[in-house]
Amino acid sequence: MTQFSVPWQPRPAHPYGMASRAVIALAQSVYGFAAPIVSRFPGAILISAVIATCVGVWMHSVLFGWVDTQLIQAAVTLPDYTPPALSLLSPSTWGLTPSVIHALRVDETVAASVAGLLDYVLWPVQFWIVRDVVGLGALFGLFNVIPVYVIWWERKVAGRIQSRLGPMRVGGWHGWAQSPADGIKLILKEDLVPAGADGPLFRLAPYLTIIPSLLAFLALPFGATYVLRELDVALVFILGVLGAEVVGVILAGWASNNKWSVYGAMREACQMISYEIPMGMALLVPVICVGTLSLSGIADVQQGGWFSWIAFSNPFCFAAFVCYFIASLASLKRAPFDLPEAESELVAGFVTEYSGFRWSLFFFAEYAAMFVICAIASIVFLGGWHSPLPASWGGGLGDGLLARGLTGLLFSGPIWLMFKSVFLLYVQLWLRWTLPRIRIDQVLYSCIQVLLPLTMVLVFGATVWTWASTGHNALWSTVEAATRIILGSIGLVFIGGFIAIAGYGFYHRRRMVGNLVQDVMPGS
Amino acid sequence: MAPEEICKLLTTEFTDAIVKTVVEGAHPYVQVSPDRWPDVARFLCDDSRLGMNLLRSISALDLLSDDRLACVYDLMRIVVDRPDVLITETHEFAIRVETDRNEPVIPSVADVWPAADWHEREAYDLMGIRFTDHPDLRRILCPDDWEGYPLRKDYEFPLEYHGIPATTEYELPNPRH
Amino acid sequence: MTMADTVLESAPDLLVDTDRVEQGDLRTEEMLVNMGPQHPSTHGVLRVVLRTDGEMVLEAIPHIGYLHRCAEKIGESLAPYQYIPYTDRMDYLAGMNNNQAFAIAVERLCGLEVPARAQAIRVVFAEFNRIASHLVSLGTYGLDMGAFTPFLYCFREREMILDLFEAACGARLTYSYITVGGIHEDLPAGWVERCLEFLDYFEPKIDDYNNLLSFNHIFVKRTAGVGVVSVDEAIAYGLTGPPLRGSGIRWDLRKVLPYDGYEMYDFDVPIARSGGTDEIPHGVVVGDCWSRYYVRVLEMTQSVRIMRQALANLPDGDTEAKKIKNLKLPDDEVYVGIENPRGQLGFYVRGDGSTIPSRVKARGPSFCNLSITTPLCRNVMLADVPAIIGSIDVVMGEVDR
Amino acid sequence: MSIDRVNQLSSTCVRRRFALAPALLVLGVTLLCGTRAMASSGGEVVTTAAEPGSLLEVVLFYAVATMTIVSSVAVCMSKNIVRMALWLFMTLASVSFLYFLLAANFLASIQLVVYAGGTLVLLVFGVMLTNKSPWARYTPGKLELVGAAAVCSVLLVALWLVFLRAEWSRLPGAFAGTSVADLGRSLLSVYVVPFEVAGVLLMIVMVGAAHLARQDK
Repeated sequence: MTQFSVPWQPRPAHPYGMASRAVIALAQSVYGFAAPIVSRFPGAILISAVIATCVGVWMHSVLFGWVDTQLIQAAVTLPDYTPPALSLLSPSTWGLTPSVIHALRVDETVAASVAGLLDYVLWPVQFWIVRDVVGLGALFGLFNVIPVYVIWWERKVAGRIQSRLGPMRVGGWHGWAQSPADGIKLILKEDLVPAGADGPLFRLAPYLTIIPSLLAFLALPFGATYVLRELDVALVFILGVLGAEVVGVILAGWASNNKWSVYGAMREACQMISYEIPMGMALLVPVICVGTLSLSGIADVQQGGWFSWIAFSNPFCFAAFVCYFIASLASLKRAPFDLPEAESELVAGFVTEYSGFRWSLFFFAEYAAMFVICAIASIVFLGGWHSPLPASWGGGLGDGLLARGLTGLLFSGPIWLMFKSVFLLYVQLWLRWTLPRIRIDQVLYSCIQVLLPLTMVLVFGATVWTWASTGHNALWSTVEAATRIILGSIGLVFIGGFIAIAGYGFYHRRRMVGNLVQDVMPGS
Repeated sequence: MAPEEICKLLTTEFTDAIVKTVVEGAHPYVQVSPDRWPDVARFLCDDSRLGMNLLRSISALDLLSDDRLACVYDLMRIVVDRPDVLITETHEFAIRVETDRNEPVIPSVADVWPAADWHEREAYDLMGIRFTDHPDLRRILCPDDWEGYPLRKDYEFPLEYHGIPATTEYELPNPRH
Repeated sequence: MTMADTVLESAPDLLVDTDRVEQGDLRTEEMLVNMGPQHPSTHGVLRVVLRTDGEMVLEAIPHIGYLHRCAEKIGESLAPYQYIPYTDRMDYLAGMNNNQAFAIAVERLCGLEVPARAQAIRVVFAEFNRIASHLVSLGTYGLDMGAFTPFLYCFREREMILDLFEAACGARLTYSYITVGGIHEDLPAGWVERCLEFLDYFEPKIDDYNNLLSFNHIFVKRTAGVGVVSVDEAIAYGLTGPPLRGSGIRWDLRKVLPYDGYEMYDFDVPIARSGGTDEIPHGVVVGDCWSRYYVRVLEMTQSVRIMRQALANLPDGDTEAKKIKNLKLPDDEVYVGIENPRGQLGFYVRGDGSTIPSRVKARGPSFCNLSITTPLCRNVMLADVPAIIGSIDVVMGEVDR
Repeated sequence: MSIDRVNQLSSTCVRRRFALAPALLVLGVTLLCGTRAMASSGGEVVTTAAEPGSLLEVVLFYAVATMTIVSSVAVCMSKNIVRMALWLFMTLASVSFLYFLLAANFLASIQLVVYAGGTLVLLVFGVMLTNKSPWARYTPGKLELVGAAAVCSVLLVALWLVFLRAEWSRLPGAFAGTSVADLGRSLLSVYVVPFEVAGVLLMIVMVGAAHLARQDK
């Protein structure tokens, strides 16, 4: 009777080279001196880091603005100025040389105390490629930070909804380092491709899902000047790109040679066909009301404060906002529509065979797309980067540095867009942890037989409404004002209700129900 | 109905099929000969006075001393005349069917009570009683290629299964675990 | 070798000679899917082979036996009081009820008298374990439907119950507290007050579950009208407990054949009602998944009622019958069924004069309840299979024994 | 786990992930240059658009063109159905990229929405739900090869003739890019008849598809 033979031979230990040794040494030393500092007051570090990035982004836009206004406009007046041409190879066409910048600056109000160093710093700022590299770097950073912290936040919100704490241990204050730690753990996991799977397709699928959500960030405006590429068809571009994400999911399901993944892929295909049209039609309604497809154009219409927002401009846009939100849940495979990766039926749907870094790529794509969808919703329906206070109130502040900072915070700036999209994200998190999952035929029924006709009616209604309001007769403008007031107050009631419930919950929060026995039971 | 009346009713109906009736003790039962057992079962289930429509369990016994295998069918009556009323009275009864130990065959009653399907498969799997015209007689608990019937008294434990060593004590004549 | 062949080859018993399935796999696009022993929604090691055509499941064949520990063979070599811990591990969610069933069977076989205090405490613990077991089944059924939160709420309450069990008998899952002839130890001081305090805390929580899950529109849409079991089909397949009451039969062994003094307590037996009447949502049919689920929710309130009556007038006196150790089993046999949270748990014990029984057979309620999945899971959607199996609330420990 | 196990793991992950860095870099650069080529809104001349004929635009054009040709050839050559669907997606996506290079942003986005998203999913549906086993291999018979070669050569010759006879001229000045508003107005004013005819045609196709789908159920 033989002891059962071990078919698996352990792989030979891999002789790690110079590079990996250096990386390990670096990591250990960083951990050595950083750990005591971070573990003492992690919360303060985290919050100051967030504030620092916000101020950094703002200062970067101020610098670029200053260079544009002060240097380049002034330089155009100089006779021998040649605009920085695109071909980087010939130095002669490199635009303003440092000496020219110095000359311009000397007679400017900027103190001449800083010698030539500033000229060399300012010189590259005038080229478009430098700006795009900085912009792309910022987008890559945002694209990485958002999923990491939305995942952590979702686990905290889920904990709170389920009367538990959520991650509390990693990194100290409320487990803020939980997702980065998970990320590192996932990178270290074994790079597994199942036998019989279609190797190249299996490896390609995660990238086909993550690139579209990255592309969507290109045309997404975060503020009046904070946009990498100002497209006049930004809305259609983002919808098209997010639509392309489905191909990656279907390939992932198909290539992993697992029946459950195939089911996941088929469900994703059905769901995609059913939600794509209602979502597009729902976004068409505000476009009809405003008249342009460019997101900046749509946002500029909504500067007049809370009641000027499109969601409250007419009943059709209000209903379109709700329809869009529901259809976007289906597009993100979340909450009641999370059939493609249904844990209880399909084990894990199309990601069953994925593990480690590839698996985390899928979830990067999902959470990034979630943020893009919420950002579009807040730009198109909820006034984008304009605050509830009408912009006209902030007119008198002038345009000094402090004044621009104040208007950015109070009246219109990227902070407001982040507030709104993060709030919509918060709503999506509630839905996931309270609602059960619906069946695939109910998804098709709700999207095709309910949402589609509804959005068609809304589009028709919006056309009639805009046609009527072009006549600008007195009666109609009073009707419009009335609807804005009514719908705006409905919105206020919702927000007030939310704050009241949150306050009530906070006021009545009870100590976490402890262990009954240990409290009183003698001798136990 | 009390167990005595049930015994009396069964003996009058199937005088030849009844081998033995035991009324005193904790478990009154009637022993039926295997070949007449399907008719008795049909009668027990459909007769209005008895109406034993719930087959609770089939326990397979190994009577090693007198070289026989037996199945004990425990039956119960759920009468649902008025749907919403709480049912408080019922009667329960047991039937025993014995067969020879070397080639044990008992006719299946899966068509009378569908609940018997899995119980009979378990009796076949653990005790080796073959049930004739059973819809799908396969092993239910043990793996399909398992030899021997574990619940028999004279069952000796396999020392390995597909190369996996069993952990019972080897040298003991009758290993207790 | 393509994937389809590997699957077909891995389920040889299905395909080789039984003609029943022969016509099944002639059509190429049908798939054989193993909702295998390891699957998030099969509540333990149950393998269901699904013959599917796209999303529609044509046939579901459950394969059991992965948790078979031959408990009945071991029963033939242990004295009754030694066998009690094995009964805990059969239905590991309702340990107390299993112990009670085996203890009553042996007591009826030997004609032992159990003191009144022991019977009352047995009733308290049996009902307490019923609540804990129903909490698990509600939570996991929410998980099968995709709602994660009810699971956490149910387990928060269950933790408190397990704390009280721990205070009484030291264990949280396999108690072996109820033994032949009575119970192991008397209750610790202060336990009864603590238990009453828990009951007052627990009562309003049931409405939370109802608001969160039972009357949730999506949950009702997913379960109402799915897997409908008619009255005579339920009795024919031997369904007992919540699945039987879910089909509208007001039948409870605690009322029909009372044991351990259940006749002294007044409680009613909730059954399924069709949609529209008072709080039952529309679309609900008697005998569907939703009513099986809702019967368990109603039973929890009844259990609280029984416990309150039992704790109110606990008789005092000792809690153990005499001369248990070398109990001689008479040369007779007995079959006793009691009301386990999942249905009728029956023990057939046959003694032959010595102290060790010659045959112990456990009739697990989930064993018979599971046999209804094949007729139920014909031509249903893939997402309904976990709904049906979850509503029957199967525990593989007592199916495989 | 022991420290050298950590080192070994991190080294494998460093080595494996190293391959990812160039991929991301290439992606970044293409994104950057691609967006570079997208002209911004409105008709006025955009200072930062890529001047036609500049080195960057030429490099990008050739890259995308080869990608289109390679993937379209691969669509015909690949044996596995799913690979074929992926190559089709690559073709459609690179055609949309070409439109971006031509600063026709609206057309590019519509191409992405309609083709890359919609049609491909329908194709994948058709591929998966037909009762051919998805792992089937397509091996064209001898006769098919001959027929295909004949047809292809005829088409190639015709294309070559057209290519020779056409005289290529460059648009004067930097191309301003059309705004969506002009497209909309022209669609509903000058080209309203073809627009309506296309609508009706699509309706007929939809009804036909629904009828066919219902038939075999």
